[in-house]
Amino acid sequence: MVDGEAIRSWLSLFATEVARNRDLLTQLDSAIGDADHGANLDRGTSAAVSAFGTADHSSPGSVLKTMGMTLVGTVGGASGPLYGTLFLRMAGCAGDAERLDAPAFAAALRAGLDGVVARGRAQAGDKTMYDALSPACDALDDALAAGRDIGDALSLATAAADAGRDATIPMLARKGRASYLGERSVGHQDPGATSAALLVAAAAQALSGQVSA
Amino acid sequence: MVDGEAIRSWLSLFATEVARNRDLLTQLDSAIGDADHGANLDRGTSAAVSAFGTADHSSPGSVLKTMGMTLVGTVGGASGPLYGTLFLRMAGCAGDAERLDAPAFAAALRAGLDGVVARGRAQAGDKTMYDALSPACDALDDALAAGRDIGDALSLATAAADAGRDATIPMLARKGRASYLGERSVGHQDPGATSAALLVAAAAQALSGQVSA
Amino acid sequence: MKKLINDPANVLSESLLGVAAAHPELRVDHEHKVIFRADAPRPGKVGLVSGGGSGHEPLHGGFVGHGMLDAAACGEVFTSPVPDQITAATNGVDGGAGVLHIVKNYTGDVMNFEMAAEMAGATGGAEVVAVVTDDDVAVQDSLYTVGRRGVGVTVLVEKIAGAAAEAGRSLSDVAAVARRVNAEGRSMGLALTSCTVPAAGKPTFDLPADQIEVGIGIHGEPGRTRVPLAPAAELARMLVDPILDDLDFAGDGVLAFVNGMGGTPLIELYLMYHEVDRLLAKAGVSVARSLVGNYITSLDMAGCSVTLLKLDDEMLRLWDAPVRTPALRWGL
Amino acid sequence: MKKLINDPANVLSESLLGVAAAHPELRVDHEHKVIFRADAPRPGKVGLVSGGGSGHEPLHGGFVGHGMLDAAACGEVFTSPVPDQITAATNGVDGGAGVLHIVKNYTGDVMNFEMAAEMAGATGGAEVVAVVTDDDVAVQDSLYTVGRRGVGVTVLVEKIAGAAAEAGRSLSDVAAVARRVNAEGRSMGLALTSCTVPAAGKPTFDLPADQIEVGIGIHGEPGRTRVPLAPAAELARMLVDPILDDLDFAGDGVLAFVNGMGGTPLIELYLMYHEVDRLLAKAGVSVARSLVGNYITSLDMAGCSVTLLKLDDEMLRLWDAPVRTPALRWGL
Ligand SMILES: Nc1ncnc2c1ncn2[C@@H]1O[C@H](COP(=O)(O)OP(=O)(O)O)[C@@H](O)[C@H]1O
Ligand SMILES: Nc1ncnc2c1ncn2[C@@H]1O[C@H](COP(=O)(O)OP(=O)(O)O)[C@@H](O)[C@H]1O
Ligand SMILES: [Mg+2]
Ligand SMILES: [Mg+2]
Ligand SMILES: [Mg+2]
Ligand SMILES: [Mg+2]
Repeated sequence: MVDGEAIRSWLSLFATEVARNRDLLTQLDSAIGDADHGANLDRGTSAAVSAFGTADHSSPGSVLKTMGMTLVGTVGGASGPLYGTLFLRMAGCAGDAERLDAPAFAAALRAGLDGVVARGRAQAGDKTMYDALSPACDALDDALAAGRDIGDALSLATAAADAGRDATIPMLARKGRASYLGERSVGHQDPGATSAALLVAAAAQALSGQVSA
Repeated sequence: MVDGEAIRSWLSLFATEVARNRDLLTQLDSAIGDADHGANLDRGTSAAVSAFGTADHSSPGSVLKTMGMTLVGTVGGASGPLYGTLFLRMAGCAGDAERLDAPAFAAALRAGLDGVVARGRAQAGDKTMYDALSPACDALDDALAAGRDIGDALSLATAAADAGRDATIPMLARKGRASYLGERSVGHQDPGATSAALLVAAAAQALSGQVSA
Repeated sequence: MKKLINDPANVLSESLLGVAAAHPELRVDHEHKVIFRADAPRPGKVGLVSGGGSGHEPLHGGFVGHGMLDAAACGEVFTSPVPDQITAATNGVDGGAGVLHIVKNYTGDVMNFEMAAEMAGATGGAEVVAVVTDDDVAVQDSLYTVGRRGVGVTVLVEKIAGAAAEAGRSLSDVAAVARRVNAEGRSMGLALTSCTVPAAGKPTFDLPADQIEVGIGIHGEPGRTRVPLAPAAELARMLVDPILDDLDFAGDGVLAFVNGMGGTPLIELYLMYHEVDRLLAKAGVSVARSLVGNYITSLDMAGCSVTLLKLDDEMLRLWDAPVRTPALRWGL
Repeated sequence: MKKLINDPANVLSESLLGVAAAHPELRVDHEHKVIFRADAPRPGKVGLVSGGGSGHEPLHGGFVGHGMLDAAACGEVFTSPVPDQITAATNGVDGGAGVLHIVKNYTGDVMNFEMAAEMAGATGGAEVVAVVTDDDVAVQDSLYTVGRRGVGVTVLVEKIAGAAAEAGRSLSDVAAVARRVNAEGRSMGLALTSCTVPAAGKPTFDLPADQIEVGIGIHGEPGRTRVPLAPAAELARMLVDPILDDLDFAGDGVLAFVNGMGGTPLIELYLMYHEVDRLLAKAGVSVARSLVGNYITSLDMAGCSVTLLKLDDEMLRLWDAPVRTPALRWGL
C-alpha cells in the first residue's frame, strides 16, 4: 500500500533525478526546443520538495496536490501545466484515501495521463512526454492484470517508459516546439519523454518496496 | 627634375603600395586603434588615382593639389585631414612651377610635414606618422646638403622613415586613438607611421630615376 | 557565457528591479513578476494583458503604458509565465470592462493563459477573452500540429488593440480588432547566430561561420532550414517571398516591420529595410507605415525578421494613435 | 563575419537608403551621406549638426528631428566624415541664426569638423560654433595627449542643446548649454566582446571567454585594462566608481544613462541599471531622470556604458521638452 510518505519519497527522488539530469534535459531541449526543459522542471521539482517540508502529507492525494499546484505555479512553459495537470488529476483520483493499493495507484497514474491529453491533446507518435507515459501506464495495467506484484509491474512500466522515450528519437514532432522544426526534429530524443521516463523509474525505485510491504 | 608626371607616378605607386598593404595597415590599427586605417587610406588613394586620369597634371603642384583635395574629400578619420594637408601644403609650396629640382622637392615635403604638425600638433615620440615623416625629411635635407644626388638622398630618407616607423613600436602613444590605450599602446607599430614609410619608399622608387634624368 | 548578470537564476527578478527604478510611470509587482501601468486598473477601460517568456525585450514589458498594454506577465527566460502571474496581471487591470489576453501561439503560453482564464471563470473574476497570435509563415500549419508561432505581429496587435481599448471600445470590439491584425499579418525570420539562454550557459545551437538558420522563431530554436550565408538582398528575398506567397498584400498599403533579434546593429536593420522595401515595390505592394528596430528579440541572437501587416483605415488610425510606453512612444 | 549586408564597401550607403525609405520625416542627401530633417533649414533657428563615423546607430542619424539635430553627417564605419559632408550638412541647416557643430573628441572628427568650419569661414558661409564632447573618464586627460573621448554624453548634449535651439535661443546660448552639459557629464564603458568592422571582416580584438575590456570607447578599440569577467554588481562598480571619483554629483539630481553597445540585450541593460541605481543611492546621488537602451553603440559589440549628468533646472526642462526623432521621441 502506498501512503502519503511513499508518494513523497517517490516525488523527492524524481526531484533528485531531475536535478542530476538537468543539463541533459536542457541539452536535449537545445537540439529541438528552447534549451529550458531542465531549468524549468528543476525549478518546479525543487520548489515542490521545499513545499513538502511544510505541507500536509497525510495522504497520497494531499502530496500529489502539493506537487501539482507547485509545478503549475513555478514551472511555466509547456511542461508546467502538463506535469501540473498530471499530478492534480492523480490527486483528484486518489481523493482522501490514506493509502492506495496497486490498482488504485495505477488508476491514478492513468487519470494523470488522461489529464495530460486533455490539456495538451497529444497523441501517440507526436514525440512528447505522452510517448513515454502512455506505454508505462499500459505496462503497469497489464502487469497488474496478469497478477504481477507492484515491484515487478513498476519495473516493467519503467522498461516501457524507457522504450517509449527511445522511440521518440526517429519521430517527426507534431506537438510542442519541436514541431516547428519539421523534418529536422527527426533523430533527436524528446526532452519531455526523457523526464517522464525519470518519473516512472523513480516510482519503481521508491514505491516497489513500500507497496509490497 | 620632378615634373607633374613624375609626381603622378610617385603617388600612383603609393596607391598601389597602400592597396597591397591594406590588410596590414588595418591589422596594425586593430591592435591600437579602430581597424580602419587600411580601408580609409585605400579609399582615398584609389580615388586619387581615378582623379589623376582626368585632372590637370601639367605641374607637380596641380597633381599634389588633386591628391590633397581627394584625400581630404574621401578618407575621413585622422589620416584624411593629415595626409590631405600634407599634399595641399606641398602643392602650395610647389606653386605653378613646371618642374621641381631636388631641393625644391625637399622643401615641398618639409612644408607638407609642417602642415601635418599644424593640423595635428604631433611631436616627435607621440607615436604617429610624424615619427616616420620627420626623420625622412631630415635625412633628405641632410643628404642633399651633403651633395648626394636625389636617388641616394631618397634612399637615405626611406631608411630613416623605416627606422622611424620601427621606433614607434616601443613608444607610448600620446596622439590619435592609440593614446586611449595608455601603457597598452607600447609594443605595437603605429599604422600611420607605417603608411608614411610606404609613401617615402614610393618616392625613392618613383622619383630617383626621374630626378637624376 | 558572457552576460551582464549576477546569478543566472536571478536575471529576471533583478532586471525587473531595474525596470521599476527606470520607469516611475510603471508599477512592478515583484512577487508575481508583472509590469503594470502605474494607473492600472483604469475603470471602464478594457484591460490588455500580455506576457510570455522573458528574453524578448522590449516585448512585452516595454509595451506597457498608455495606448498599449495595461500589464505584462514576465515568465522566466523563454518560459511562459505561470497561471498565478497571469491571474495577478488580469486582476490588476480589471477595470470592469473585461480583460483581453494577447497570447503568442506556443503550447506553454496557450496552456498557462488558458489555466489562468479558467481560474478567473471559476472564481467569478474578470471576463477574459484571449486572442492568440500565429503569424509565422515558417511553420507549416496543419490540423495535427500546434500551428504557427506568434512572432512579430504580436507587437502590432498590442499597439493597435491597445489604441482601441484606450479609445473606450468594448471587449468584443477590441478582441475583434486584435484578431483582424493577426489575420492580416505575416512574419518570417532568420538567425545569423544562436542566442545563449542564461540558465543553459552556452549557445542553444552551433552555427558554422558560413551558415544561417532560416525560419526561426524567437526562442533560439533552430529554424526550418540551414543555408549558406548570403548577401542581404538574397536574405531579404528568403523572408519576403514566403510572406507574399502566403497572403495577398495588394491593397491600400502595408505596415512593413523589420525587426532585429537583439544582437544585430541598426545599421544592418536599415540596410535590410531597404532590401525589403525594394522587393515590396517590385511586387506592387505599397508601404503605408514602417517600423525598424529591436522590438521582439531573442536575447543576444543576431538576425532579423520581417513582418507585413495589411492595413485598413481603422488599423491605420489606431496605429497612428498616441502611445506612451518605454519602447514605443509617439503623440504623448 | 556574419552580417546582414551586401558588399562591405556599401554598408553605409545602402543603410541610408533604408533610413530614407523608413523615415519620410527625414531627408537623406545620398551624395553627401547627410541625414536632414525634412523641413531643414528652419529660418531663424540655430541649426544643429553632428556627425562622425557610422556604426554607432542610432547616434547620430537617429537623433535628427524636431527638438534635436537638424542634420547628421555620416562617415564611413568608425571613420569621421570628410569636410565636404560636414559642409553640406552645415549649409543645409543654415537658417540664418548660425550653426552649432557637436563634435565628439576624436582627432579625426575634430580635424574634419575644423576644416569644414574653416571653409565656411573662408567662403562667407554660416556662422559656425563647435562644441566638443569629452566625457570619457577612462582616458587620462593631460596637456600632452588628445584628451578624453566623447561618448555617452553626446546623446544628452544633442537632446538638450536641440531643445534650446528649438526654443529659439541664440547660437551662443545654445553653445553654452551644450558646453555645460558636456562639463557636467561623465561616462565609462566596458566590453564583453569586440565588434567586427565590416571592411575589416573580423573582430577588432580577441577576448578570451573569461575576460572583459574596461574603459573602452565606441570604436571597438581595446580598453584601458583587461580584467576577468565579474558579476554585474561588480561591473557596475567598475563603471560608477571612476565617474563619482571624477566629479561631485551631489545636488538636485542626475540623469542616469545606461547605454548598450549594440549586442547586449535590454534585459541585461535593465539589470545593470538596477545595479547602477543601487550604487548611486548608496553614494547619496539622487536620480531625477533615466535612460536605458542602445543609443550610442559600437556595431555588434556586447557591453555597456554608464553616463551620469548633473542636471540643473534648465537642463531638466530642456531634457523634458518634446522631441521627435527616430530613436528618441516624446511629447510629439
Ligand atoms: N501538447 C503537448 N502534449 C504533451 N507534451 C507536450 C506537449 N507539448 C510539449 N510537450 C512536452 O513538453 C516538453 C517541453 O517542455 P519545456 O521545454 O519545459 O517547455 P517549452 O516547450 O514551453 O519550453 C516537450 O519535450 C514535450 O515532451
Ligand atoms: N595628431 C596626429 N598627428 C599626426 N598623426 C596622427 C595624429 N593622430 C593620429 N595620427 C595618425 O593617424 C593614424 C590613424 O589613422 P586612421 O586610422 O586612418 O584614422 P582614425 O584614427 O581616425 O581611425 C595613426 O596611426 C597616426 O599615425
Ligand atoms: Mg523548452
Ligand atoms: Mg583608425
Ligand atoms: Mg520554454
Ligand atoms: Mg577611424
